[in-house]
Amino acid sequence: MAIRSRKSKSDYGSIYRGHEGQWSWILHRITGVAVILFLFAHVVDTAAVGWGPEAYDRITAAYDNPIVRLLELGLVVAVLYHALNGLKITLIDFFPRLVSRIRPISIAFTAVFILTLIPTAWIMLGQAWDLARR
Amino acid sequence: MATTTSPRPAAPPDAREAALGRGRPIGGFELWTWVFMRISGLLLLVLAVGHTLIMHLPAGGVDRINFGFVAVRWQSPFWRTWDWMLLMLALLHGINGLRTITLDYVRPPGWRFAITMAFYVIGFTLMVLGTVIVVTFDPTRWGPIG
Amino acid sequence: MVTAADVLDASDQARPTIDTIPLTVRVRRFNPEVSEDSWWDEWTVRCDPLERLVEVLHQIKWHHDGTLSFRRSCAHGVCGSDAMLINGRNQLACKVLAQDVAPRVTIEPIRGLSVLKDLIVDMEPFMDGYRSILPYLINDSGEPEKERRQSPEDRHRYDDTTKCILCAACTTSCPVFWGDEGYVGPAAIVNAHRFIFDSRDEAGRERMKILSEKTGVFRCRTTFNCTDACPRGIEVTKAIQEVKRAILFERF
Amino acid sequence: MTTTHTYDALVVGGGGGGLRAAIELSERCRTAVLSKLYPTRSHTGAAQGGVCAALGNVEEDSPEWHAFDTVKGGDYLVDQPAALLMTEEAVEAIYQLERWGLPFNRTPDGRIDQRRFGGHTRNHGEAPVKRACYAADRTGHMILQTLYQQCVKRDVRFFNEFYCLDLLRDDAGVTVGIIAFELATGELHVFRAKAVVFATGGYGRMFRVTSNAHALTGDGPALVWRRGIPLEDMEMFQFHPTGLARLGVLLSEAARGEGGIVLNREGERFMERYAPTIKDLAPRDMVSRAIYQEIKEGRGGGPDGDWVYLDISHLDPTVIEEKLPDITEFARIYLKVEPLEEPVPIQPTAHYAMGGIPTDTDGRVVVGADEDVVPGLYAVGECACVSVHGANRLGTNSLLDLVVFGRRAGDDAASFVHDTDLATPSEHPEQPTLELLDGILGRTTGDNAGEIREELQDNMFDLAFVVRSDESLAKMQQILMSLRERYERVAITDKGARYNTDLMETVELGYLLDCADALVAGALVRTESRGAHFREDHPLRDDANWLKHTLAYRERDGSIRIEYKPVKMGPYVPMERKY
Ligand SMILES: Cc1cc2nc3c(=O)[nH]c(=O)nc-3n(C[C@H](O)[C@H](O)[C@H](O)COP(=O)(O)OP(=O)(O)OC[C@H]3O[C@@H](n4cnc5c(N)ncnc54)[C@H](O)[C@@H]3O)c2cc1C
Ligand code: HEM
Ligand code: SF4
Ligand code: F3S
Ligand code: FES
Repeated sequence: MAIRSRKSKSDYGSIYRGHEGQWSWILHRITGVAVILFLFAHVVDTAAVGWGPEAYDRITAAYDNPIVRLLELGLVVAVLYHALNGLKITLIDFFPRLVSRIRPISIAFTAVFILTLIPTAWIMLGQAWDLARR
Repeated sequence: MATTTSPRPAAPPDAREAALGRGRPIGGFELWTWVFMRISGLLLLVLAVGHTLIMHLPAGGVDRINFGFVAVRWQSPFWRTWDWMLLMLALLHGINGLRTITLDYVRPPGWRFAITMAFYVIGFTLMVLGTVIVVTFDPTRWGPIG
Repeated sequence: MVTAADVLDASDQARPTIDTIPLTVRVRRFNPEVSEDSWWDEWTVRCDPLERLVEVLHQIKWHHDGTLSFRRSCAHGVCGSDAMLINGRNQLACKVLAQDVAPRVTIEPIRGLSVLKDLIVDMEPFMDGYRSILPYLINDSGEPEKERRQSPEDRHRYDDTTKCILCAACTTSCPVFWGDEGYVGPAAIVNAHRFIFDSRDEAGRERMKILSEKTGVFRCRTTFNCTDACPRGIEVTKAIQEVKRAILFERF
Repeated sequence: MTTTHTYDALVVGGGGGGLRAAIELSERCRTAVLSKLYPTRSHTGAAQGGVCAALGNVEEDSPEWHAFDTVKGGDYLVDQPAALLMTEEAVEAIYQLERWGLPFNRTPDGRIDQRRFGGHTRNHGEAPVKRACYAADRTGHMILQTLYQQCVKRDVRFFNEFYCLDLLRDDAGVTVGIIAFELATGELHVFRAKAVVFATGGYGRMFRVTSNAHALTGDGPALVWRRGIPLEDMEMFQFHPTGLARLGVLLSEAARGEGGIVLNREGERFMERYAPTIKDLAPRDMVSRAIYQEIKEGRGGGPDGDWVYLDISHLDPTVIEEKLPDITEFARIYLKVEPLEEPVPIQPTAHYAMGGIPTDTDGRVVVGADEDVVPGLYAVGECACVSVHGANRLGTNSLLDLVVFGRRAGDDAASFVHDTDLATPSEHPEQPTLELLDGILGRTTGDNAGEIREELQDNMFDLAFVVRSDESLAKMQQILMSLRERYERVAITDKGARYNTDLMETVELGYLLDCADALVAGALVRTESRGAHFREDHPLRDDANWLKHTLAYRERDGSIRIEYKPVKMGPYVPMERKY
């Protein structure tokens, strides 16, 4: 009967050249994981309020660092991207006629994402810059 | 050398059809989690995006945030409810996301089960922890607010 | 008298040489009888710009290296034998022309199925997925004497998904399938769609149950790779979405 | 090591013919289907136009009119009782396919839609009739898929990518099984069975330009020929006029049915000269010959002056996109020609084998003029010759042939199996096959199979194609002899066991050479022109001498002996085939 062999080692060596859908899914997945991992930490640090002002303020002091501020920017961008892409997927799921128009829709959502990204990044980078100067 | 294999007799189609399909639910868990991901996603669109923007963008950004800030904010039942819903939905949504990813990349059934369970436990713990804090938080224990 | 042979002989001599172009073909080889690991081979051949890639592979096989193995049959995109990963995308080698990829093309086996030799993969997991969704008309309400009636509109409802040639280009382009070959994959869903939306079929609910499993349609993450890969131009993702919705509304 | 399997019945070939027989058989006995391709990849899936039956859904029609058209289309070399039977059973066969789920196009009131096709007429040639049932331009695909689906439903046992390499018969000539080569492992398998049904398809790959798949190498006919069974009417090979230039990819007759016309380099609609009444819709053999004539007289286009053009640019673009989507796609992809705007270069292409393994109307293989039945051996589909296509097959009649005679063969074989005991093969039945394979594998240096194949295809295309002559055929016979000599010395590079496609292609080349031998031998003796077989040195039909089938036998010394068998006549008296 059919012989099965293991996949040869280098099977997944190169990247599949998918289109928008593949890349937006990869980003969706990465941002989703990033956000949930942050959430794990965030629940714990917020829980510190239960132990009083000292405990809480000591833990949140970790945010007073320009590098952490950059990571924070990353978080906001991730939430934004994930949310917008999630909305796109949900729209496609409930309005099947949109499926045939995936390309323009993807482009439109990317445009919206970039448009919201610019002011957000501007403001948050400014904050990080202020902090760094202090 | 010759070995002989005897052919398997064809199962009657009806019996096979009965064995497949029937008795299983239509939709079921996978459908409901799928629907949940979308509905919670829409809610999170408001809750989570709103939360991050409110917390990070206004002048001062997270600099403003300290114990006092939280104490003032959580005086309002509105924000307590907001944060609690955000907590629950984001955890359920995120944990289910991790479950899907586990299904995709972890194939040995034992590992699959173990990892998924680990996520459930973490999620459940954090839900309990968060809920306890949000419900019982009483800043006056540490002096007057402000 | 001038004979058939003369005429064609004469035209043979008059035949101008068609301008050929060089094409470098890089193929990921694998043969467990030779080595546990895969390796790359590269040939440069001259070919007609309009030559199909499958014929370029034949040229290599017949004149340079007989051990190069791949599946093919019809050579014009209707049998589904020669889905390959060509320059990073799943395509049928018989639907890609030399001029579209010259001067250099990279060919690998399709992903997510075990490679058995060179470009030949084990199709059985793929066929298992296909067989699992009851890919045949089920109608227990008795047979009419002549045909079952179906309006042109009802016939049109599932037209797109009848085109499938089971080439596996879609399923092996799906990132979910690469991770978990337990996922039935887009091709199986396309074939389920073909029956679920056929007004003559009565087992749509059974198929929807099967597709509600953990291995079923809700594993699809709408990445659209399948739609891009389908050589028959089937709107695969759309069909998948329709099945999801059918299951959803069956529930409400 | 060889593995032995035992079944009641075996089907060799997973195309339309094989699957139809398997459905019938699997309900009544233990059945296995062997196929060198995954069944859904068989060339039945390439058929576009339609499958005909006198349903009368759109216009008045009758099976008897259909039989007349079949006989006339076949230039009276058709066995008339077989044609009457096929057209009679056609109606139920089509309904059966529909009930199994085949998605036919529909009339507004929901019945199977029908359309016109070349050569199909009402009331014995009065006017064209809508007889072809169709599913867009993918009828063959739908038939193949539907039959395969029914096999999945019945849980039919498939051995995919198994090559049948030998037919086993005992001393009394009774069928005892076959030998198969498992491509995945290189192992030989002995399949014992009481009945074997061959459905291995055609052998168009012996020509350079063909609409046939690479896998169509005449395995079935060649391997039974090597076991003493004759091949019937092998000279009758249909050349379809509209293949894409140089490639041979088929542009369905539907293109002309919808109003497409054929032009020469000067832009002249030359069919007006050859068939004044029906012009471009003349039968395939006539259009092919007209094209050949135009090319010969220097009115062909292209760099070699060896093609003409199919023009559909004057048709309504919506009609084209709706009714001929695949065809326009082929032109766009493969020739980079836009059919909506410019004419498409075309050329006659080797298309369909009317000849093959002689059978009766129950699919039983019959030998000699007296039609002695070979017990337990059946053939259906393109590899068989019933003969319902005679000297020229009508469009849409082949798919019909598959389902009608596939069912009949399956039915007869199932009954046969119940009344018969399993015979025993000889001690080491795989021995001859082992020798064949070891011979090829054993040589380290020798001739290159690829070159032999190319020479075969080029020469058959030049010398035994649309127009033949004593001279061209004799020359071809010489060439075949030298090719065979070289084939005996052929050496291959792949010596492995796993997926040795090099080895299998070389074996297939041997089968092609056999079929070419038989074809040329038949064409050489038949000193007349009939249907697809056109001899420029004998341009007329000769009913006095040639209203008979040829039977080619392979002698032990390798030479070919030709015998004859009368055509079974019926109600239709031969008359001139004028259109
Ligand atoms: C392009 C094209 C268009 C056509 N259009 C029409 C049309 O519109 N209407 C019509 O009526 N007819 C049409 N025909 C003709 C018709 O499609 C074929 O004659 C018919 O499909 C042949 O079916 P089959 O079952 O005999 O063989 P195939 O479908 O060719 O199948 C052969 C099978 O045999 C197997 N096989 C071969 N050798 C071996 C071996 N050694 N061991 C094991 N298995 C083997 C193969 O794997 C395959 O499964 C068309 C043909 C072509 C090429
Ligand atoms: C802000 C609004 C959000 C929206 C609209 C949203 C939407 C979605 C949707 C629709 C999916 C399903 C994707 C699919 O099935 O293909 C999804 C997956 C996921 N989401 Fe969210 N989500 C949001 C917020 C979050 C948050 C806050 C988290 C983290 C806690 C998160 C984590 C994840 C994860 C991990 C996945 C799985 C990714 C995958 O399977 O590829 N999401 N999201
Ligand atoms: S849906 Fe398209 S890509 Fe997928 S198997 Fe069918 S034909 Fe191939
Ligand atoms: S590529 Fe896969 S994820 Fe869905 S849209 Fe296609 S099945
Ligand atoms: S060879 Fe048939 S699809 Fe490419």
